[in-house]
Amino acid sequence: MSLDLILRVGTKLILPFILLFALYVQFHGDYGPGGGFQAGVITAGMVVLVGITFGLEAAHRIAPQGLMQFMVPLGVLIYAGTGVAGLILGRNYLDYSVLAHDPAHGHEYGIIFVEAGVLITVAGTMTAIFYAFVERGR
Amino acid sequence: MRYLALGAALYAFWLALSGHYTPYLMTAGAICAVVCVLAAIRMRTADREGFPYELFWRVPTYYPWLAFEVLKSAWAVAKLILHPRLPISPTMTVVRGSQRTTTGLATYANSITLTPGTITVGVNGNDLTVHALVRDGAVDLESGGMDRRVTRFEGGA
Amino acid sequence: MPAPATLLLLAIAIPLAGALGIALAGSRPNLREAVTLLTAALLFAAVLALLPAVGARPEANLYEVAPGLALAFKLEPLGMLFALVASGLWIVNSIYSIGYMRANKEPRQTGFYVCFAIALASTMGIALAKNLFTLFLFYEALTLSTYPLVTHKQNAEAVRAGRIYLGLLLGTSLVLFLPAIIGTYIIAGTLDFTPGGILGGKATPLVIGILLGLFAFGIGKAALMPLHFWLPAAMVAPTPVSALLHAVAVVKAGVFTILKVATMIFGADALASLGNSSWPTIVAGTTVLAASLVALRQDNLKRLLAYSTVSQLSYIVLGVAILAPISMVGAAMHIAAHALGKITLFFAAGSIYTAAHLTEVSELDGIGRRMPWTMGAFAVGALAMIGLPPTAGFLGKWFILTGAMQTANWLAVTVIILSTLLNAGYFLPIVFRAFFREPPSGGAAHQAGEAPWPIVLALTATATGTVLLFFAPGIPYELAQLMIGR
Amino acid sequence: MMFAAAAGAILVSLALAITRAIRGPTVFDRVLAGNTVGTLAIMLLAVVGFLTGRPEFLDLGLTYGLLNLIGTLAVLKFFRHGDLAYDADTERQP
Amino acid sequence: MSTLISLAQHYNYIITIFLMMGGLYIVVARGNMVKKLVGLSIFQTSVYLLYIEPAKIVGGTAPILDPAFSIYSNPLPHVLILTAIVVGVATLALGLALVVRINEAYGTIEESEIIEMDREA
Amino acid sequence: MSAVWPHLPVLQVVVPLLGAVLVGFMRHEKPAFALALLVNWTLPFIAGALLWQVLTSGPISYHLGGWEPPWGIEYRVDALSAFVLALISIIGAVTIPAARQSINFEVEDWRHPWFYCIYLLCLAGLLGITITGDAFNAFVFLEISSLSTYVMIAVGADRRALVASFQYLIMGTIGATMYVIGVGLLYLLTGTLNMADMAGRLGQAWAGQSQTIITALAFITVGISLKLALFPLHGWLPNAYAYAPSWATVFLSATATKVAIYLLIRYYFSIFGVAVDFAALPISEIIVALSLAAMFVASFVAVFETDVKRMLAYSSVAQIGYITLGIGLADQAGLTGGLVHIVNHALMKAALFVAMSAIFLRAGTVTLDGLAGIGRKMPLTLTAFTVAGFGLIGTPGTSGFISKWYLAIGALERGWWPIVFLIVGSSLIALVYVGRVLEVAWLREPSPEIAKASDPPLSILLPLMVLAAATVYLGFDTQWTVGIAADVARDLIGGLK
Amino acid sequence: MTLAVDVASWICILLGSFFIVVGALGLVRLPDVFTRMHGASIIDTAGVGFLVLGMALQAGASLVTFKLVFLLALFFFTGPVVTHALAQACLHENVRPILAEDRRGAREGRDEPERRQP
Ligand code: NA
Ligand code: NA
Repeated sequence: MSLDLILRVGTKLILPFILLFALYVQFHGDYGPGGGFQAGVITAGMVVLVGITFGLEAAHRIAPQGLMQFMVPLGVLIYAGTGVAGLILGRNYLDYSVLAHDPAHGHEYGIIFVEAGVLITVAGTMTAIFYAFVERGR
Repeated sequence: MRYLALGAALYAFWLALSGHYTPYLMTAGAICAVVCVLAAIRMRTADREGFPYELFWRVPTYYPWLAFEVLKSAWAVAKLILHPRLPISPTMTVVRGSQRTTTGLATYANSITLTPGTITVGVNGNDLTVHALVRDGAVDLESGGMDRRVTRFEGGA
Repeated sequence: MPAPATLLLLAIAIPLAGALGIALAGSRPNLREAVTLLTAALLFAAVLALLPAVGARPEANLYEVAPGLALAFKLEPLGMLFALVASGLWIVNSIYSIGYMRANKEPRQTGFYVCFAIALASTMGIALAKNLFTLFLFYEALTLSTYPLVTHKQNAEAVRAGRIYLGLLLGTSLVLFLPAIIGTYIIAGTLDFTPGGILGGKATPLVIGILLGLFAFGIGKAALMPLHFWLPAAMVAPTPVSALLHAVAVVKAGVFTILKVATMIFGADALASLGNSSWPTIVAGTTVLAASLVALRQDNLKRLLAYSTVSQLSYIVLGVAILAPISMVGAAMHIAAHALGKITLFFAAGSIYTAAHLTEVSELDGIGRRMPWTMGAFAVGALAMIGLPPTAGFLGKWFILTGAMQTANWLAVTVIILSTLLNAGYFLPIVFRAFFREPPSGGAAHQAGEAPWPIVLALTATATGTVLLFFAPGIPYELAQLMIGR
Repeated sequence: MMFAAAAGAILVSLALAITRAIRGPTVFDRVLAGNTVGTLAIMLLAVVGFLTGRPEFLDLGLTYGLLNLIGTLAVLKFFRHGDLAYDADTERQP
Repeated sequence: MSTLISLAQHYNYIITIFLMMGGLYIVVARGNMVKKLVGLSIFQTSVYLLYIEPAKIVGGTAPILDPAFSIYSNPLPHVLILTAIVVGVATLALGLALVVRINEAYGTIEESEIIEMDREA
Repeated sequence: MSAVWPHLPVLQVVVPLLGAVLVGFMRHEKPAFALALLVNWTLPFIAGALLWQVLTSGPISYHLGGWEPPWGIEYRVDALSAFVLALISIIGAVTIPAARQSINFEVEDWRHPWFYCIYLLCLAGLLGITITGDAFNAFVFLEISSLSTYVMIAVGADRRALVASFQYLIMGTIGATMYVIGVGLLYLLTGTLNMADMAGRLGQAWAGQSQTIITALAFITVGISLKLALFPLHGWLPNAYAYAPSWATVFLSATATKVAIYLLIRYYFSIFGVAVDFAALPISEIIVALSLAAMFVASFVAVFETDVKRMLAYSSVAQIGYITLGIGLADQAGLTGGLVHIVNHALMKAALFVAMSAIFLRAGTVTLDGLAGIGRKMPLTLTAFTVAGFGLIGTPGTSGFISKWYLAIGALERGWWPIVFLIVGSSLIALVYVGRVLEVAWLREPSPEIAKASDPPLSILLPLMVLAAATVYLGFDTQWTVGIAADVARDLIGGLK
Repeated sequence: MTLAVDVASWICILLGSFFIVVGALGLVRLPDVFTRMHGASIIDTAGVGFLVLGMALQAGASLVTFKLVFLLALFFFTGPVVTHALAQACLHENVRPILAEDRRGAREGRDEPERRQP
C-alpha cells in the first residue's frame, strides 16, 4: 500500500505527459531523432507503467490485449502498403512523392503513414510482450 | 475545469518541446493534447491527486527553497563521502507528516528523499520511516522544519 | 543395322533397359529370367555387331558435363575385347545363375538380376569409355551396383564383407584414382585416351612415377597387394556373383583400366622413362608369388580361387610393367583367358556346392566320379590357370614370358616360372583327389548326381571356350595387335 | 572545454557505477547502480549533444529517462511480487 | 573544436571497446541465461556509439577524401542507431521469452545444469 | 507486365514481406499455408526474371524511394546475387509443399499460422540480404532473418530446441553485432554505407588507414563466419538443425548459411578485394586452413553421431568448409567450385533433411538404430536419401563430384596439391558416415516399431524426388551451375586489386 | 554570450561534474545499499541539477533550455519515486540497513487519524 502512495502520485502526474511526449516524438520524427519507433516504445512504456502501478486490469482498460495483437501486423501492413502505393502509382517502392500533387507534400504524407505504421507495430508488439510476460508470471 | 487545465498544460508542453510552429504541427499538437486528456480520464489519473493544479501557483515559493536544501545537504554528504574515515552514522527514524492530502504527504516524502542524506523508506499512514546517512540528518528532520514548509505549500495551516 | 555410334550407346542402354524390364517383371520369375537372358543375348549381339567397326574406332560424344569433363564413348581394340568377354560371359553366367539361384532358393532374386544388369551396363561403360572421366564414372557405378550383390545374403558376415568391399574400392578410387585423374588433367589438359599416351614428355619421371603409383593402387579392382583383400572377403556372395567379380566384370575392369591407362594415358615412352625393372614389376611380381603362396595354404575352395585370381591379375599387370609390346599383347589376351578359365572354376565350385554342399578342398575325394562334367571342366580351368596347353591360359602367359625375355627382365621371368610351379602345386592336387582318391564311405560324394542342367551346361560351355580359345585365338590376338598399333 | 571535462567526469562516474553494478552484492545494489548508470548515460547524451551541437539528443535523453524509470520500477515490482502487474488495489495487508 | 570532437570520439572508442569487452565477457563467463542476455545487450550497446559521428577518420586525424563526400552521403546516423536499438530490443525480448520457456521446461536457467540434464536424457 | 518489370528487385523482397504480414492476420492453419505456398511459388519467377535480365543486360540497380545512391538505399542485382536469389527462391518453392504435413505433425496447432508468418519473414530477410546494395540494410535483413530463424527453431517439439535456439540467438547476435561494428568502422572511414560506393572510397582510404580497414575486415569476417558456421564458429549449428522442426531444418540448412556465405563473398570480392591487395594479407591461408579443419573435424564428429539429423548437421559444417575453401582459394576454378557447391550442397542437404522429416513423420524417430531396415518400409524415401548421400560423398555422376572437381583443380592451380588429397580424403569420411546410415537402413531387419511406416504422402515425396533428381541432374548438366558460377567467379576475380 | 554568463555556466558545470563524481564515489565507498542510495541521490539531484543549469546558461533562453528543464523536472519527480521503491523492495526482501542508531522505537505506536480522501 505504502509503495503505492508515492508511486501512485508520481505516476499519475507524469502519465499524460509521457503520452504527449510520445506523440510529440511521433510528429517530430523528421526533425529530431525519432518518429514511430521511440513513440511506440514510449507509448508502450506508458502502458507498462500503468500496468505495474495500477494493475493489469487498468492496463487492459486503456490497451485491450486483442487490439494489441492485432496492431502488430496492422502497422507493418500500413508501412509496406504505403510503399506499395508508390509502386502502384508508377514510382519506385517507398517513393511517396506521388501521394500528392506536390512531391514534397507527397513525401510528408508518406512519412506520416509510415511513422504511424511503425508506431502501431512497435507499441502493439511491446505491449503484447509485456502482457505475455505478465501472463507467464501468473 | 481540471481537464481544461490539464489540456492547457499539455498543449504548453507540446509547444515548448516542438519549436516548429507550422499550422500542421500546431493543430496536431492540439489534437494530441485532447487525446491525452481523454486518455488521462480513461486512466482515472486526471483527478486532484494526479493533477493538483491548485498547487501550481505555490511552486515558485516552495521548490527554490527545496533546491537550496538539496544543495546544502548535497554538500554535506559530499564531504562525508570524501572524508577518508567515512564518518557516517546511519540512522532510522520516523517522522510524522502533518499534511492532509495524499499529494501533500507524497510531496513531503519526496522532498525528504530528494535531499541527499535522507530517504523515505516507508509510509505508514502519516508516519514516514526515514533512513538518514548521519544522526544529525535524522534529528533536524524530526525538528519538522520541512514538514511545516510542505504543509504550507499544500495550502494548509 | 544401326550405325556404330548408336551401337556404342545401345551397348550401355540395353542392360539398363533390361534392368528396368527385370524390375517390372519381378513378380513373375519365369518372365523375369526370360528378360534377363534376352537382354544378355541382345547385348552380346550389339557388341558383336561392333566388331567389324573396331578398325574405324567409332565415337559417340554424348555431351560435355563441364569443360574437360566429357561424357563420351569410343571403340578401342582392348575395350572391344573386354566388352566381348564380359557380354559373352554374361549369357553363360545368367544361365548358370538361374540354375544356382533357384536350386539354392536364394531370396531377393529380382534385386539380384537388376543389380547384375546395371553392373553389366557399368562394365560396358568402362570398356567403351573415351576418356578417363567417363571411365571413372562407370568404374564407381560398377562398385556401387555390385555392392548389393556382395551383401546379398544380408547377414552379419555379408555386411562386414560389404564394408570392406565398398570401403576399399570406393576409398582407393576416391583417394588415389581421382587425384591421379585430376593431376593428369592439370598436366595434360585433357583426359581423352590417346594411342601413345597423353603424358609423354609433359612431366618429370618423378611426377610420372607418382601418378603411376596413384593409378596402380587407386584402381583397387586390379587387387594389387596390399589392396587385394576385398576380393577374398567378397567370397560370402553367391557363386554367380563371385563369377561376376572374378571373371565377367569387376577385377577385369580393374586390370583393363590399368592396361588402358598404361597404354593410352602414359604411353610406352612415358613408362620407359621410369626405367626397366621398375617398382611396378616388383609389386606385381610380389603379388603373383605371395598370392600363390597364400592360395597354396587354403582349404576353402572359393578362397583358394580368390587368391589364385589375385595372382593371375598380377600376371596382367606384370605384362604391362614389362613394357614390351608383345607382353602387352599377352596381358590383353590373358584378360580373356583368365576370364574363361576362372569362370569355369567358379561354376564348378558352385556346382559342387549346389549338388553336394561341399566347400572345402579336403572333402572333394572322389567327387569326380560323381560329377564328371563338373570336375572335367574344373580340370580344364585349372590348366588354364597354370598356363598349360591346350588352354588359352598358355598363350597369354607365353607372350608375357617372351616379352620379359626380350627385355631381359629376369626378375619377371623368374616370377612367371616360379608362379607356374606354385599354381600347379595347388590346382593339380585337387584334380587328383577328385578323380583318383576313393570317396569317403557314407560321404556326400556317394549320393550320385550332377548339379541342375543349366549349371552343367554353363560350365561345359565355358570350359569348351577355354580350350577353343587356345586353338583359335584369332579375335583376341587381332585385337591385342591392334591395341599396340601393329 | 568544460563539456569535455564534464564528459570526462561522467565517464569516470560511469566506470564507478558499473563497478558497483558488477560487484553487487545484493540485486538491489545492482538495480541502484543500473539506475545511476542510466542517469549518467542521459547526462552523457546531453553533454555530447552539446559538444557536437546536436541538441536533439536531449529528446533522446528524455526518452531514455522515461524508459529508465519504467524499467527500474518494473524490475523492482518484479522482485517484490514476482509478478509485474500485481494489482495494487488487491494489496491491502502490510 | 575539432580537437574536442576528436577527444569526444576517443571517448566513443574507449566506451565502445569497454562495452564490447565487458559485454562479451559477461556472455562468456556467466552461466545464467538472463545474465548472458544482459551481457549481450551491453555488447550491442557498443554499436550505438560507433555510429554517432560519421565520415570522420578513426582516431580523429583530418577528414579523409574530399569533404564533398561526407556532405552528401550521410544517412542520418541517429536513424542507424535507432535501427540498431530496435534490433537490440527485439533480440532481447525474444531472448527473454526463450529464457522464460526454458525455465518452464527445465526448471532452471543455469546453462551448465541444463546441459547436464540433457546429457542424462 | 511492363509495369511490374522494373520493380522486380523490390518485389522479390516485398512479396514475401507482405505475405508474412497477411499471414500474420490469420488465425487458421489452412489459409496461412495456402498463402505461404502462393507467395513461395511466385518468387522463383521473379528471381528467374531477374537472373535472365542480369545475364542478358547486365546488373540492375533499384533505388528505394527513388533516392539516388549513395543518398538512399540501393537494391543491386548482379549475376552473383541473382544466382543466390534464384537458389533461395527455388529451394523455398520446392520444399514448401512438404512443410504442411511435417509442421502439423511436429508443432502445436495454435502456432501453425504463426510459423508460416515467421517463415515468410525469414525468407524476406534472406532475399533482402542478397539483393540489397547497402551495408547497413544488409544488417537489418540479416537480423530479420536471424530473429525469425530463432523462432522457427524454438517451436521444435523437443525442449532442447529452446536451448538450441537460445544458444544460436547468443552466437548469432554476437555475429551480427560484430558485422555491424565492422560496417560502422567502414562508415566512419568512408562516410557511406552503399557497398559499391564504399569499395570505391576504401581504395583511397587504404593509404592512411590500413589498420582500421583491417580491423573492419576482421570484425566483418568473424561476424559473418559466425552466421555461416565457419569452423570453429559452428557451435550453434548442430543442435539448431537437430532440434528444430524437421521442415525448418530443411529450409535453414539449404538457405540460411548460404546467404551468409554470399555476404562474405560480397565483402571479400566486391568491397575489400577491390580496395585491398589480399595477397599482402594472410586471409586466403587462414580461410583455407579453417575450411580444411571443418572438412575433417566436423566430418569425424559426424561419423560418431547416432542422431542422424545431428550427423547431417555436422556434415553441413564440413560441406560449408568445402564452400569456404573455394572462397579461400580465390582462383577461377576454386571460386567456381565454391559457388557451385553452394547450390549443390543446398539441394542435396535439402533432399536429405526432407527425407529425415518424412522418416520422422512416418517412423517417429531419427536415431541411427531407429532407422534399422527403414529402407524396406520407405523404399522411395531411402532411395532419394541414398542418391543425395552419394552426392554428399561426391561420387561421380552427382553434383557433389562437380564441386569437388573444381575445388581440386583450383587447389592445383594455386599449387597446393596436398589439398587435393585432403578434399578427397574428407569425402572418404563422408562415405563412412553416409555408409553407416545406408547400411542400417537397407541391410538390417526392420524393427517392430516401424512396422507401419511407409513412404510419405506425395506432398513430401514429390519435393524429395525433385531434389534427389537435381543432385544427379546437376552432376551431368552443369550449364546452370558451373556455367553461371564460372562467369561470376571471373567477374569477381577480375575486380580484385 | 557575455563572459559573466559563460563563467557562471562553467562554474555550474564544474560543480555538477564534481557532485556526479562524488556521488558515484559514494556509490562505491558506502557500506550498504541504503547508504549507497544517498550517494546515488547526490547524482540525481545536485549533479544533474548543476550540469543542466550550466548547459541551460550556455543555451540561453531557447528550446534547448526548455528541454533541459523538462529533463530536470523528470529527475525531480521520478528520482525519489525510484529510490523509495528501491528501499521498499529492500525491506520487503529483508535486506536490513546497517544502523548506528534506530530512533523508531521511541515514536512508534501512535494511532493515525483517518485521512479524508482527496
Ligand atoms: Na535523499
Ligand atoms: Na548448411
